[in-house]
Amino acid sequence: MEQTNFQLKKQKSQSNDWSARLHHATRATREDWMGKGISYLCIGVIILVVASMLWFITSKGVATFTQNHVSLTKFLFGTNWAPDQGHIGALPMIVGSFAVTFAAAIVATPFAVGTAIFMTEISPNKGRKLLQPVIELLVGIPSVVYGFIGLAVVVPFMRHVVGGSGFGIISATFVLFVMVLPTITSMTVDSLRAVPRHFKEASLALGATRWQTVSRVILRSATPGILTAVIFGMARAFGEALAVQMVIGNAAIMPKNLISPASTLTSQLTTGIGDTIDGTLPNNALWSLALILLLMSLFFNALVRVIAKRGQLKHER
Amino acid sequence: MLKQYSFEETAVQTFDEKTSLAMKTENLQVFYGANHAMHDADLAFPKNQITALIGASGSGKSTYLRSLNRMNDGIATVTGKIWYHNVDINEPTVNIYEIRRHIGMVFQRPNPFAKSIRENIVYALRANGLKNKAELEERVEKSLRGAALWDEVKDSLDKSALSLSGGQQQRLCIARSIAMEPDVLLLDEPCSALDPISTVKVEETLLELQKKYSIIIVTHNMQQAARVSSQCAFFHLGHVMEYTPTGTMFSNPQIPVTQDYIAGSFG
Amino acid sequence: MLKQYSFEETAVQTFDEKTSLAMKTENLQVFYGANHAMHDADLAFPKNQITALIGASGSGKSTYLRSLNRMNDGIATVTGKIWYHNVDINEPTVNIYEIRRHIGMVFQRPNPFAKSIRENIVYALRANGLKNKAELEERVEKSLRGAALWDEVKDSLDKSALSLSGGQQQRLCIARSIAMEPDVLLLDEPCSALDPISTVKVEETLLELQKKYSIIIVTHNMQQAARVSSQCAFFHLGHVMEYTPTGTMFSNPQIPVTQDYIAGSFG
Amino acid sequence: GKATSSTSSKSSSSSEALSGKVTAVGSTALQPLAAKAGANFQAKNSKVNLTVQGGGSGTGLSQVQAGAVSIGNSDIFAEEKEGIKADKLTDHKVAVVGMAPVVNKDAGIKNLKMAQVKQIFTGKITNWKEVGGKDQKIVIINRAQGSGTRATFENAVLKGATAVKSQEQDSNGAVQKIVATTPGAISYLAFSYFTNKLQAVSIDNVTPTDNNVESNKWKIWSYEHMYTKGTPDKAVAAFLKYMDSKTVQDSLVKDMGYISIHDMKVTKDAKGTVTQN
Amino acid sequence: MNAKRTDFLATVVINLIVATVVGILVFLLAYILISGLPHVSWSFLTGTTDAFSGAGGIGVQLFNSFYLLVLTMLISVPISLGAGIYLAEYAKDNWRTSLIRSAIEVLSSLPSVVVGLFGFLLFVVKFKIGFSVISGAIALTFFNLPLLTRNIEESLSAVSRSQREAGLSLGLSKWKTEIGIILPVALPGIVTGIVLSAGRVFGEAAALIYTAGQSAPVTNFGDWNPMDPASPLNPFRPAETLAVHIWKVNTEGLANNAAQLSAAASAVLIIAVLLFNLGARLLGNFLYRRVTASK
Ligand SMILES: Nc1ncnc2c1ncn2[C@@H]1O[C@H](COP(=O)(O)OP(=O)(O)OP(=O)(O)O)[C@@H](O)[C@H]1O
Ligand SMILES: Nc1ncnc2c1ncn2[C@@H]1O[C@H](COP(=O)(O)OP(=O)(O)OP(=O)(O)O)[C@@H](O)[C@H]1O
Ligand SMILES: [Mg+2]
Ligand SMILES: [Mg+2]
Repeated sequence: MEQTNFQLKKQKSQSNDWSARLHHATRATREDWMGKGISYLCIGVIILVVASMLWFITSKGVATFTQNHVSLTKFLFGTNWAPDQGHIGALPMIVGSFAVTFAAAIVATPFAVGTAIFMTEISPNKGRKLLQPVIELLVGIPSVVYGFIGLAVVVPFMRHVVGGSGFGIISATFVLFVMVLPTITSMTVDSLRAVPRHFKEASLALGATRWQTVSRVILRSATPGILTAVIFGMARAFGEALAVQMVIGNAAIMPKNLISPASTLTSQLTTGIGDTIDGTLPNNALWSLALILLLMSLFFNALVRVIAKRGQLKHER
Repeated sequence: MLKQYSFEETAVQTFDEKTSLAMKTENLQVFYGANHAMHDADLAFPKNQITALIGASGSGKSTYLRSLNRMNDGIATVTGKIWYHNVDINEPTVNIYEIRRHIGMVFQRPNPFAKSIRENIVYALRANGLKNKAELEERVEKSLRGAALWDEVKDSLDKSALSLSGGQQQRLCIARSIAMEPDVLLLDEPCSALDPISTVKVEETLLELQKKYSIIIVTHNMQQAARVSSQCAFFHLGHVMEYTPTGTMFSNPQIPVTQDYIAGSFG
Repeated sequence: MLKQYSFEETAVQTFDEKTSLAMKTENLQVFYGANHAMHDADLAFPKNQITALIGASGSGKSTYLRSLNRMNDGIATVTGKIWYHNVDINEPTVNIYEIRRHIGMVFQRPNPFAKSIRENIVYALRANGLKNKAELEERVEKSLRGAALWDEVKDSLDKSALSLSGGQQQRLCIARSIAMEPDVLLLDEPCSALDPISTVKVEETLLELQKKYSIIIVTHNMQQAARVSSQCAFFHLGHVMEYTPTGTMFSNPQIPVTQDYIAGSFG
Repeated sequence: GKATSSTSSKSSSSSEALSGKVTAVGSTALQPLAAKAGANFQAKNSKVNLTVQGGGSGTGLSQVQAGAVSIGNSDIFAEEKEGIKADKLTDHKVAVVGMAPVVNKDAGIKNLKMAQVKQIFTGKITNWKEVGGKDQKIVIINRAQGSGTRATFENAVLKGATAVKSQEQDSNGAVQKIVATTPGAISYLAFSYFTNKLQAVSIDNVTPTDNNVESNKWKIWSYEHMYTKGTPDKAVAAFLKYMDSKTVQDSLVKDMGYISIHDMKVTKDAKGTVTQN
Repeated sequence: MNAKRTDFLATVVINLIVATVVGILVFLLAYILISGLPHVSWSFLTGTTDAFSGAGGIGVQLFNSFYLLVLTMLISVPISLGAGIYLAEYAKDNWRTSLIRSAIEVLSSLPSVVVGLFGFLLFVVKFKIGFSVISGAIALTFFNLPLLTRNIEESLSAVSRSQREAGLSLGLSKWKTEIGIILPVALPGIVTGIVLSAGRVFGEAAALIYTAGQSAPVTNFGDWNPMDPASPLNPFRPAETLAVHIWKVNTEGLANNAAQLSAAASAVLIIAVLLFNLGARLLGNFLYRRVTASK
């Protein structure tokens, strides 16, 4: 061809053979192989990490049942947690974890949704300039600091108001509420923002008020997103360790009411793991608690997926 | 190469006392912040007719149209007067929700709610206090018939509106608007996202609807304007340049800029 | 109301042996999953001429164009043959990067890189192994001149390309393409996002460029097709209905569907 | 385990050439003492790389058993820990810790009978007025199961009975804070954690003091152990020797609230049997 | 009108909610800063902790926190970059990709204690690395990876398709397009994500207690050879971070001013996180302007 090409020397010699020229591997082809290699490797590392984590925790967690022959029902429904004496009923911790998680989610959701509505519908300007940073800051506060404040403020406050030691489910709920609030809020904001603008316009054009538009159109079509947000918040609450451990009282007994001390899977885990011997029942029992945590996070994940699917279907059908 | 047209040379018709008008704007100006998007629009819209707004992209058609039912509130600054039943509805004291009930709007992209077909229509009615079941059902049928959609959907009113085709969705949006029994219907390029078959159906619907409503339609498609409208306003860079009966506009445009635009040799 | 046109009745010209062709497709079909978006396209493109592809929205113009330089890889399934220099470049063994270097493409929305004007042009050259500074500078000037942009930007080559106007950005994209010294230039509605002045400039550029390149351009604007192209292909619902010299297409369309489309009474 | 009682108390002067790696892991109660002594030791033997880490007695014992570390710090005898083969380890007792019940000051309690303490922790007595205090509910704060402090306390007080289920804290600091602020609270702490914000309780009119521990009049005490496996290498041996030296035992140990192993007039074995020296 | 009244009422309620949320944050910040800042001094920031009581300065912990952060980022950023590019560019929309995505999600929703204990089991115990900076960094990497990967993927995918097509249509390889064209545009978002995750890593304690350890041996700040045992850069030494220190002082502290100590340390931690937040915004904006506007 008449045009002067600037390709690699190798190809220059065959520049009249178009077939060869167009079939030959070039620098770009090689770059692509390399790029593929690098990125596949990286994703491979992540998969390896996840797989080995699942494997380790599962194999340690089931040892309680396979090696120590504790029955699964006893573990899940027993209420006596004294691994040193061979009693490992995990129900108090399971109940404790669920109690604080649900309580925190129930308290936090209205606050989160309200704030999100404010940020997207009522005052988007203030939302972006003032609340966005506020929310991001709340996310950024480390959980030890939440624990520290819980210990210094919430626990004495609860002791004062409701009596008892102040340690307990209600204090943990309060601390967790503040901790999951930003998570739920920022995800709710995302899902509200994702509602197509024309939904809103359609409703407004029909003469609906702002609140009618928000409650019947926007919230409705953002429901899957909000549910996802709440579940993420619950997942965070379920897995939170230090802040809860510092305020819940760590009593491995079935919680009788909201002010009685209780313990969660995570708090029992952090409290006990250092004092047990690898391979013994008390140690294995703790890993079984970790296994429950793992399974729960898998469960939360699956739930999010189901909701996302449902939401999609609703939009497609 | 590109001709500069003078904004002074315009040809905007007015109507005599006898013509009964649906709406009228005086001196309407719209600003997006510092961007002066609409200059001094003085247009009057006769009752029970279709008026088309045409012009190049960005010429301000949507901007103008959205001002008519205050959809620009909070987005743009709108000055001037918008007369509707002898009330200047551009005043802040006016109840915008009432205005929008009387002046309905249909958008460029069909935007049904992610609800059933029935719910799409019933939603706003219920929000406005209509609770009677029988009456609601009646309205659903009437408006769907009005939008020429009834026959196609009467057996599937509980299906999601999102399962309809684009053209059906757009007619549903029209049905949703007319269910509110408005006076005026504003349509912003209602066919631009539709295939030719659906376009024809919507156009037929509009021609039918003008018997009951006054319609103002923005369109990019001059053929469409020619087919449906009685008069036609040509927008250019935020100015209304010509407003004449559609026949006149297409066969005998009054000023150079319109002539060039109609001839397609614009620019 | 809407006419049904037969897909059997087509008028597609072929070229004799003597015409030297830039590219040719045989039996080209494109599927987006189950959606058969392009049926059996057999088109040949003469060298150093501008060919226009016209048709309604969704008729498959972009789909066809993007297949020509394998931009549909991984998006759609393309079957049939695409001849370029007697090589069927639709074969999987072909090095797509080489193809794209020889068959450049400019898109509907200007998409300059978020880099300086100079870098926009130099980047791909450098990635292809051209390191010599002087030569790079030379290419920058040559391609910007070719795209009729040089005079406007020569003093600000280090400014961000994003600070240019839409029309300038589009010409920069053209410059970026021709800097690679391709054989064929594919343009997908290059002016649809541009104002009239910029449109004229781009059209002038194209008329100039056809001396060196073979150009295939998709356009919505029939006036534009009339102004710039030598021959014109009309697409309808995924079929090529008519392919004739532009003069013929606009003054004397061969088949009903084209006649109606050209007359604007389509649908 | 064999209790080796070191005899030489002079730190060897041939330590110039001493080098190697010493890692002591385990008991959080012993960690501060070990860390401080370690720092002093390293100042003299700059070639030795000595690190002291926490993790808990269980971690210390299992790590030293696995050979992962050179010294396993523990609050309890290896024999007491399930899963530890004590005969494979060598015990080096480096200090003694005395513990006592502590109560919130408001309870109005200064002295209890041993039996009363037992009844409180087993849940038989639930109000302070039953033992001569205020009419106030007793709030029990226990240590985490498996903790050395709890093991010592239960060995000495409960003698096999099971403690009632209650709040558990995994650290002295937390216990200290909670007992000081919660009305009616009772727990137990090492002497060094006593503050004037809480009330240490005498048992059977014996006050919790170092002297009473040394003579075993005060029954609740335990050793701090450093366990090694096999023959310790030179650096480890030197460090263990240093821990037993007068420099450490007579000043550091006492300064930090522990009781010197040299001052003990009795010996306790893993089963709790006490013999006079 | 009824609808109008409801509208008004709803607005009032929402405003109250927002006021509460803002109030909570203001209280939190004010509480931490007011109770902590008075005890923060230069000697506190640079001093060493008394191993026995926990009293004294937090110099070593502060250094450890930063060192751990840098190390974590050095490991996790390249991996997540590769993984993010994989997801944004190479992953097809099939079951395998959705499995990979689930795996990443699972990793991100794992409680950090579990991640920490896994690190403890694997690195500290199985690989016999012991409580060390490197064990901590790897554990933090585990819980940082999914967040960063997702952030990078989102930032990359947010770049308009047309930019990719521009690159591809010039004959550039996918990799070159991604690295040379898409990445620079996505950089502001990515950097913001990295800095925000840095804030999280900085404040993480649960995953570190059993990996990086709870002791901060005094190191020799004159020795910067990472191989030397006493060097602060030695990745195999145990390293208590600021967040762990707060946790420990709170639960174990013997110093009679433990409350002040943890308040002061918390204040420092919060300020660091605040700075990260602020830094993220400024840096993100700066890069955004730099990429889009002049030059
Ligand atoms: N929300 C907005 N904020 C700022 N400027 C706007 C906004 N909407 C429109 N504009 C500007 O106002 C001018 C007129 O826009 P408008 O949408 O009214 O044009 P149009 O005639 O409807 O064009 P099209 O045919 O493309 O819909 C344009 O310059 C546009 O950029
Ligand atoms: N990425 C895609 N995935 C699935 N279907 C597609 C995709 N792109 C285009 N299509 C479908 O292929 C058909 C032809 O579309 P194409 O974009 O080629 O039309 P066009 O003639 O370029 O229209 P326009 O003038 O609007 O650009 C349409 O039905 C469209 O919905
Ligand atoms: Mg518009
Ligand atoms: Mg197209």
